[in-house]
Amino acid sequence: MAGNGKTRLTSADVVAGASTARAGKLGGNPYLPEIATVIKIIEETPNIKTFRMRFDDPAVRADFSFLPGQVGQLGIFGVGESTFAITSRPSEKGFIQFSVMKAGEVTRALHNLSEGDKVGIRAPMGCGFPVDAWKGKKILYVMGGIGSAALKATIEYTLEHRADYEGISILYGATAPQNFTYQYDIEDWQKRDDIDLVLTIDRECDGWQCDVGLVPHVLERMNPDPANTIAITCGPPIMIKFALMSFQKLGFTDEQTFTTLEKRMKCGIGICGRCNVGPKYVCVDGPVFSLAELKELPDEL
Amino acid sequence: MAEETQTSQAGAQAAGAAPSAAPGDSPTVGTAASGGPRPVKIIGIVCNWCSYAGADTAGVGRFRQPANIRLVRVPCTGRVDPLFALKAFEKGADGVLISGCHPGDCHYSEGNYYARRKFELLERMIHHLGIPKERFQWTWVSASEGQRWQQVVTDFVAGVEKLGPRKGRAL
Amino acid sequence: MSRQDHIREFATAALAAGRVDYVIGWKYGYNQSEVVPAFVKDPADVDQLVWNPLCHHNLVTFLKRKMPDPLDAKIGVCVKGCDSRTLVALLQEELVDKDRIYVIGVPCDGVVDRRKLEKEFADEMIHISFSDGKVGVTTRNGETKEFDKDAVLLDVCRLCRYPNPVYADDTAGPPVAEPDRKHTAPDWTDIAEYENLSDDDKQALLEQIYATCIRCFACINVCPVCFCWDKCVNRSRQPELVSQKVGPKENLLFQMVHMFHVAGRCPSCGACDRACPVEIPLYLLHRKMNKELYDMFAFEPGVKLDEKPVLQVFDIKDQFGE
Amino acid sequence: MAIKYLSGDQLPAFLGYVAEKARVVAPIKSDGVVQFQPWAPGKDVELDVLLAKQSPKAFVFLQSETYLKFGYRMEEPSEVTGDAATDGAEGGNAATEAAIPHETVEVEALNEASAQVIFGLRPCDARGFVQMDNVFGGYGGFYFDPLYNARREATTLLAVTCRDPRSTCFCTAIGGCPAGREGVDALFTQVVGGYTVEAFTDKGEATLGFSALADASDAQAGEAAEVKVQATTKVDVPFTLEGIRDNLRANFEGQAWHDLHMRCISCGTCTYVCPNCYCFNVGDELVECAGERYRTWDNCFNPLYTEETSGHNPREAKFSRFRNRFSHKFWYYPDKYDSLLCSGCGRCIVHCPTRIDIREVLRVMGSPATVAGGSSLAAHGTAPAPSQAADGEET
Repeated sequence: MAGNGKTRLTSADVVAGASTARAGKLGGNPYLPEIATVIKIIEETPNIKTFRMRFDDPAVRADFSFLPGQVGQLGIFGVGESTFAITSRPSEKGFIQFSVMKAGEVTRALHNLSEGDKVGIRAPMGCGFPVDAWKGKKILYVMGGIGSAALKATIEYTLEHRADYEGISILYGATAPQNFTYQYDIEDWQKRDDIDLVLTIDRECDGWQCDVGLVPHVLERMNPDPANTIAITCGPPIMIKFALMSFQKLGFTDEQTFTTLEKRMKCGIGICGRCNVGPKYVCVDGPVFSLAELKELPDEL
Repeated sequence: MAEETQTSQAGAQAAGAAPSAAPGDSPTVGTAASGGPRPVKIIGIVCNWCSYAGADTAGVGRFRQPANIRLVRVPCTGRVDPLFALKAFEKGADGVLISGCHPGDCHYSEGNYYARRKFELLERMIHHLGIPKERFQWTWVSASEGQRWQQVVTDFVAGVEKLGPRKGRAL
Repeated sequence: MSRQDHIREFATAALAAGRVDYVIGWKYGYNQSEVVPAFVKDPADVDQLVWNPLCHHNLVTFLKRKMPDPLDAKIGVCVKGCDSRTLVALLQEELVDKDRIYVIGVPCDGVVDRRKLEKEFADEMIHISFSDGKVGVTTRNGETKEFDKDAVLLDVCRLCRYPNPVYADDTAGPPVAEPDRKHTAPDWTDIAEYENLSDDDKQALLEQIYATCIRCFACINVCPVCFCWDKCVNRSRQPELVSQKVGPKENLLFQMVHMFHVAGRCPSCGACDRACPVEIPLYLLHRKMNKELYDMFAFEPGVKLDEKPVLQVFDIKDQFGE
Repeated sequence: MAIKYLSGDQLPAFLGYVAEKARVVAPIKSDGVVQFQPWAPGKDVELDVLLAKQSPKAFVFLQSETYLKFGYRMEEPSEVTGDAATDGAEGGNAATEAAIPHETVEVEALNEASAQVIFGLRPCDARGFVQMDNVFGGYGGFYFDPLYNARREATTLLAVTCRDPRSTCFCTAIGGCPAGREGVDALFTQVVGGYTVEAFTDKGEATLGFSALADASDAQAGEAAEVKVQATTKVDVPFTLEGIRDNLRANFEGQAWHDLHMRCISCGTCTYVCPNCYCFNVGDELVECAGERYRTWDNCFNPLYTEETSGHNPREAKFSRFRNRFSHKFWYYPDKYDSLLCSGCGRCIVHCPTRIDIREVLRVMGSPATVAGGSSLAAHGTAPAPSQAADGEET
């Protein structure tokens, strides 16, 4: 894909000391994070927090934009960086937001942050969802656990441009009621009549009003009509795997089915090598892939 | 696996402790003030039950001792990985002192029996790396031996001070 | 019947009987001057297997966790004396399942140091042959030279105390003459020169040596007794005990992690020295370690199956630290 | 440009001349090992040994390199007030923020490069830089790596024709040549009594102002041409790379990967001696309030290279890491940059602790899908492809 372009840059094309957020993709130093301040921390679940950050540089703050589905590297100087999906709304200016599950070295340090602390952000990275190409279609989101973070911006975008899409359905599963992220949004979604929202938990529990069952099973019970529909899924690898199978069973074609991948990443810009799935780098060629694209790739997920 | 992780975590503490003893951190007894060589930095790795308590006893008893030493507390000398001492040297420590319960007194019965084999080998290997014997010592100090702790630390620091700060070399 | 014939015979029998999924031996590499590990799955391929003084690889490496393919394979393995000691060291700690291996012991007269030969030529060696204690080398441009085998042996082989495998299911031919271990202590003269250096000179030399290390992990991965190679603390980020940065200090610490990990298991087979692509003399460290362990405990790693590595046990009567 | 001649005994003087303006790096033998090292007068350049242990890539793509420095400090409340005031109420709690002193961080990007001339590398080494240039160069819309490029632009490559290629050389199979020009700024060819010198670029030309350089005679130029032809015919090409990309794709699940990887010990030697391999890792270090972010070489044989926080590792099995290296060089990279990621120097064969022969791997896996079997693949715990998974669901 990108290999045939003949743009050759030299160091003279690079704006000295500027990050890519400031100087644009090809003119900036892609390794230089923009410094941002944590302005709000939302505790989503016992092990997931959402961090809202404001870029310290007013120019970056004003110019920053991204596409739904794009990711960013969020890091703490002295600890390291990790890749997360951007969970703010593309139209919201002035801040950028990530949801982080406590798991490893960087995420643990992130969870120890307080409001006012400084972080480094390199964003946006990767490709977003082709939301423009989907205009006039029904969109079906199928997500589990922290997978909601990867789809959050896209859901918000399609809701904001609700008139452009024929329908929006969301199937969201978690292991238990307290493990749903964005509960404040879910309340909003439940109130709206232009969203089909199905919530499910893995095992029955007291006071739970909605569905019970694993996401792929509930999906098959929902039996959505594939006609003019785009199916997007994200969640734990095992859930994605079975959800993709369910989509096939329900008659969705590979071109109609999308997911977003996660890999260990370091540079985030297609150089350091580790996030490849066959010839594609998840950081620059993804993280969004259609199932048709995935099937072209070697099975090394 | 889990055990390995634990080992590593306390190692990080040990590692973290070494650089924290930065030059000019605190005034030290018996070293030259401004203009002279920087004070020596020494890492002490002590077990919780005996030597740490022994150092405490020394403190409570107000036994005068050099302030060049930074202590890293570990549950037991049996938990001390040779890597801790090597890491301390790598990060610029001028001396490393390891101390625990006397043989037979280990809080966990036998930790220090394993440890002393490791320490003996470690000591010989450290010397093999060209680090003088005076810069590494391991010994036993019990919780009640405040005075012995004072003696051990004073002697050890004096030995290291005689050699002065290490110059940046391999390890 | 030559030892090579014995090896082929044992391999054929084990494969034919289904006792093993594959046999690890040695075969010629891309030319006749190099021997490489061979993995024979088909009895028809056993003729690849060779035995000669180029067979330096310690094949026990391929029994380590995560090395076999499939992971639960039943494996036949050829071992020389030193190799067998590393195998015993693994067996002592049950790091290899005894029931899944079949061991062909190969009594060994010493392995030649290919790097010593290499340095005798500007050109590339393409053929090495052996006869009557002589080593004949031919280069690509047709130059030939003959060496006394004794002069080009690996240094560790000259000091070898266990030329015959200490553990084997079958042995390829009669044992070779053994040194009288009861009455002679190990010879550590190979590190004497280094040991006699002053502290400053030691540090200076180590600094120079370890500046060239590229942290490729060949020493660790090839080491038969460094069994957690795939989860090495040298690579751990959480916490980061060993910096990933490359420099003499970091590299020496990296190597010391390896050394202390194998203390009591390492019989100084020298696999790490031979694997190092930049020819770092690792023996300076592991031979010293073994010297001190012998001095402290009269202990030689990997000799008796029912023994434990000396740092994993203790004796109340130990006299250290008094 | 005219072919020049440098007499052999003038080589040190020539290097001395070059060293006036730039650091000179050359293959130098110490303790019997030939490595690229900074050259200084008095050091002998070793050109008889064909290849230094490692390619000179480490002088452009450093094995470890600090690229950010940062420091934390406490910010006085008064300063925050000014800063927060401009933001208005956006932060929500600007007033409280202003009252408390809090930590702020200052970050500086490092990017140092000074002129250097690498002398005595071989055309395959130079070609390695060209292939890495694609990756680091923002080529085809990818990101531009300022660290590599600053150093690369400041580097001049003075290559020496391989007079006597080794049996492990296969540059011609990859489209190179013992006297190749790709990436070479000036080429030296050993002839009787010295070297012929040809500059191919302005950078190369700029190093040739040395007074003892004469125009080469016709006989010398003719000899050099003959040396090049001779050397090229000496390189064995034991396999074809036609259709390699498609064949690797077809053989991806081939059983033969399992046979070929057996003696691999999954170290990184082949990648670290390689002139083309470029993967790296990133690390942070912090001591008290000051720290740095650095990158170091990494390689796809590192078992932790792809291990994710969850513990899931897409390339957990040794064979899959082995497969990745060759697939990357001859399939993944070509897909992106229309060129192979190998220059045929053969270092990976010679320095591999178990002498794994990349030519053998290419011979087997690069031939049309003769070996696809994949019977034991299921045993290695990779998730089945979605299509297979669907089949599995039905049964």
